[in-house]
Amino acid sequence: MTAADYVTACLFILGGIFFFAGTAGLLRFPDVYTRLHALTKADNVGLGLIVAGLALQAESWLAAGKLLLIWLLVLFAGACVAHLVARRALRKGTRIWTE
Amino acid sequence: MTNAFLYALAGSGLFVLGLHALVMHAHVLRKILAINVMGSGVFLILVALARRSGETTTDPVPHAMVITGIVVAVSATALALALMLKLAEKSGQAVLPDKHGD
Amino acid sequence: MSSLLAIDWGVIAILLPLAGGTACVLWPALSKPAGLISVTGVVLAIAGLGWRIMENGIYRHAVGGWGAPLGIDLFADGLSLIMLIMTALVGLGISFYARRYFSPRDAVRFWPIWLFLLAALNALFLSADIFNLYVTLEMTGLAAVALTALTGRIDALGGAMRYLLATLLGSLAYLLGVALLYHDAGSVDIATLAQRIQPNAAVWTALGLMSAGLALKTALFPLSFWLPPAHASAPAPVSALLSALVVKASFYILLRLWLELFGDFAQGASMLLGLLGAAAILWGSLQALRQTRIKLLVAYSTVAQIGYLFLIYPLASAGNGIAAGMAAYLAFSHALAKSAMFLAAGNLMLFGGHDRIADLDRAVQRLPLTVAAFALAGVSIMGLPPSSGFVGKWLLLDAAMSQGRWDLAVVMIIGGLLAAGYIFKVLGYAFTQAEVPHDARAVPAGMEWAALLLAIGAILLGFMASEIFALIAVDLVVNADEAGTVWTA
Amino acid sequence: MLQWAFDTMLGFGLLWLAWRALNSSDLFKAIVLFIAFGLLMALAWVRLNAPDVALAEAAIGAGLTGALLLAALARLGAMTDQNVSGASAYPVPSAQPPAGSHFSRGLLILLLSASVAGMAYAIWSLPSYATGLSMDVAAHLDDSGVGNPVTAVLLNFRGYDTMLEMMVLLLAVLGVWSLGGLQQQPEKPVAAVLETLSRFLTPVFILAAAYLLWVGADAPGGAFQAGSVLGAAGVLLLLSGWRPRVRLMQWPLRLALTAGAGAFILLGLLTLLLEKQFLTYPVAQAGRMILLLESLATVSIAVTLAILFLSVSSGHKEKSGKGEKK
Repeated sequence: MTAADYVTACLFILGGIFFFAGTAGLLRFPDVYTRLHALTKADNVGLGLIVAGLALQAESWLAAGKLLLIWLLVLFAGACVAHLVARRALRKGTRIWTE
Repeated sequence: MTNAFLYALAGSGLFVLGLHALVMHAHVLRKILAINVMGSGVFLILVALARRSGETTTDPVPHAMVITGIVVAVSATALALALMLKLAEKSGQAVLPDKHGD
Repeated sequence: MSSLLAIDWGVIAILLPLAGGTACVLWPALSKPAGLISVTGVVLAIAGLGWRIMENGIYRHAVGGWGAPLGIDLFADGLSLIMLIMTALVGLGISFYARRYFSPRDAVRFWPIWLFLLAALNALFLSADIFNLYVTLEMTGLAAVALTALTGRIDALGGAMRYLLATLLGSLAYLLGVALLYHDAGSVDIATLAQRIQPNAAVWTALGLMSAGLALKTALFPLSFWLPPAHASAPAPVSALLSALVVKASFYILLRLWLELFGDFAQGASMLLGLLGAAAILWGSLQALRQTRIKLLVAYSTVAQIGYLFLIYPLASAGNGIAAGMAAYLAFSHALAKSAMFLAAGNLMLFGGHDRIADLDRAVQRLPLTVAAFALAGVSIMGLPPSSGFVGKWLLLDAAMSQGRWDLAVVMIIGGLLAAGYIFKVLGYAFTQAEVPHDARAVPAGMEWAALLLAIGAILLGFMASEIFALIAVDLVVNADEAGTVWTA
Repeated sequence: MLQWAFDTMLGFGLLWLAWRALNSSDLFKAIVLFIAFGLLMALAWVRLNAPDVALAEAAIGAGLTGALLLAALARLGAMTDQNVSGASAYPVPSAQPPAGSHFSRGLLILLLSASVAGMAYAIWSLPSYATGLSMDVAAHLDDSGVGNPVTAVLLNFRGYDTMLEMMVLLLAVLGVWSLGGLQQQPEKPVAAVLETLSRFLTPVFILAAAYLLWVGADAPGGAFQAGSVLGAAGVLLLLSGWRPRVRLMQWPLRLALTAGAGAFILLGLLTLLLEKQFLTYPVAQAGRMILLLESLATVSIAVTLAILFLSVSSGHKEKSGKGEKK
């Protein structure tokens, strides 16, 4: 294993932890807004770390660029969808959790 | 021995789960979901067993068949949903009417 | 002349209605002429194909030039040819009926879907590939469902929905069988499969799944629950198409699989199919007798007549050729008679504005041609000489008695008597005056003649049994050389 | 070992999701679970070394089917006067399996278990090594005009199936149109974010579709995947309130719908005339012909899927021309 492989492994593990935390938040948090928070925050960073790890293994700059593009797209779509879900919930009158 | 059989078994499980739901549920939307799940089961069997030759060479013919099948499935689903909506518009509910009153 | 013979009429018979249907989508205003031209063209193409088969024997065309098992083959022997002729002739009759039947608004919807259905049926009868058969089967099913729902009335929508779910379930069961056969023998070409498959667990499972799926699509009792509501609620020409042609499509596939693949070892399963067929005859006929509406009566009669087709299986030990011949002949005979009946029923409905049998109100005086069509078609359904129904059922009866299957023979005779019962029930009311007078609308002469000509066809076919069997027999000689599958007793 | 663990988990995950999707008491939940099921299916395709199928499944099986189902559910909720917005607004009167004694239900379950066992035995009894047609495909791949074996099967070796496939898509539209459309509903205002999202994503989708179409010749991708991505772009535009101009809904639409089918028919006739063989491409031209067929098929598939969505979601009917551009 080269140094790049070790870095990739570390990034994957970190990313996995973020995904795990995000999923735990999705399942355990009390209302839709906090769940969205957990999901988008953790998944964006988690995916970013995984993409970074993969980019280190990429054969060419082009492949790394494609990976980066995927991450950017997911960031953008995730933010928009989270906003739409939250908006919908607010319009519908879902209460915000306060202890 | 590869994971081919594992997925093929899961596929037959899906087929039967779908069949059960198709028979048991009255709501048409559920029946449509059930048909789709059954279809996924068949596709899974078709593709999984194509992998028996090992990791490197897979048989592309079942893959092409499944892509064909997925397109048939979405066409049929769209027609079924439109029919269901029309039925609900006319009868007020999305369940199959009694056979026929004669 | 030989240049005409060189034309690939089989491909034309598929491409022409596809092109016609596409043209209808592009130029809706031209739907009716495009439809009639395509249907007439298909009749000519099938005639050309028939001529070619008589001259050159079995038709086989490797699409894409690859050839089975890699590519898809088109294939037509006597059995396929008879089914194609049936589709072309009945389709022509129904098309000329539909020309007057539909309002301009409905015509725009009917023609493209009917042309695609016609293409799907032709493709199905010409296919030699079990996966390609699945695609044509789905195409047939979707087109048939769309046509069923054409009126948009609530009973039609309900019937169409039930039909759609049943037909999708049947296709999926069939497809699962295809998957197992492919992975067992490494091919989806029927002739290749015939050489390779051995009776093992996968083949038996495939046999069960495919037979069940196709029996559901053919509406073999007790899987016939979806047929009466769908066939009775569709517009008359559509009911005729469904009963005459669409159920025959899945029956043909089942027969083909049995003749080429399963017949050798599935004797027990043949018995089961035969028993269900016998049950269908009794149940369908009794239900038909109970109906008070003419289209439901005719629809239940279809359930019963499908039963006769399935009696072929236990009686087929006489040999491949005889079995295929009897099945093709019975299917053709039923297609002509049943389409005539549904079209006649459509005329009666148009005339009286209802389809209550008890209020037919001396229709015979005002619609003599229609009632004659119904009566002639009835003669064939009952199995009275000299109709084709008589010849077909006589052959079956003969086979049953010579094999000592008295139980099946008795069922056939009872079925004939019950058929006489429900047909005379309709005819009786057509001769009597109703208690309350009804307003009557005019029925275009073309629609009356279309029904009558189909009914006359059902009678005339009775004189052509030897030609039909000759087609099958000539072919089998070539077939035996080629595939080496002869169904021995 | 790890792979076995993963595959087993995925298999059970599929079964569990399917069970939940089919039997949860709430229809909205059922559909969302079904979409999740579709995504897991895509993962299974990747595991089975079928990236082409995975792409098709993710785009069509999970994406577009899911959109169709949700749109239909929203319409259904509006029709049957239920609260559309609530996630739990679809209590189905017959959510619980109806009628039937314990005995008959028990019998059904017994029968179904027996059929699973039978199928499992049949699958198990298949030879553990088989190459199917992969050798034949590999042997003729050079003559097919493309380098991706799946594309070669779809567009060349079994191109006739694909031709009929285009007809099935066209039939679905004709069938939906022949139902005559639903009552038009007043359009709801659309969130600004959704508009921005679709405006930004549409070019990306078009780019992705073109890429999939182009690489389909030699790598996973092709007309069906490209068409469904493009169709998804159409669905997104429709969701954000965009409606095509009335003029576009006439023959330009019809032309787009029939482009793929028409191309196949014309090519079929042409090959029959020139080569005496239906759908046989000359080897030198095969690559170009397949690309042409695929491009037209992509347009048709995309438009078909978008029109199907429009019909189910907003009650669009043939030639209605009621939806103006906002």
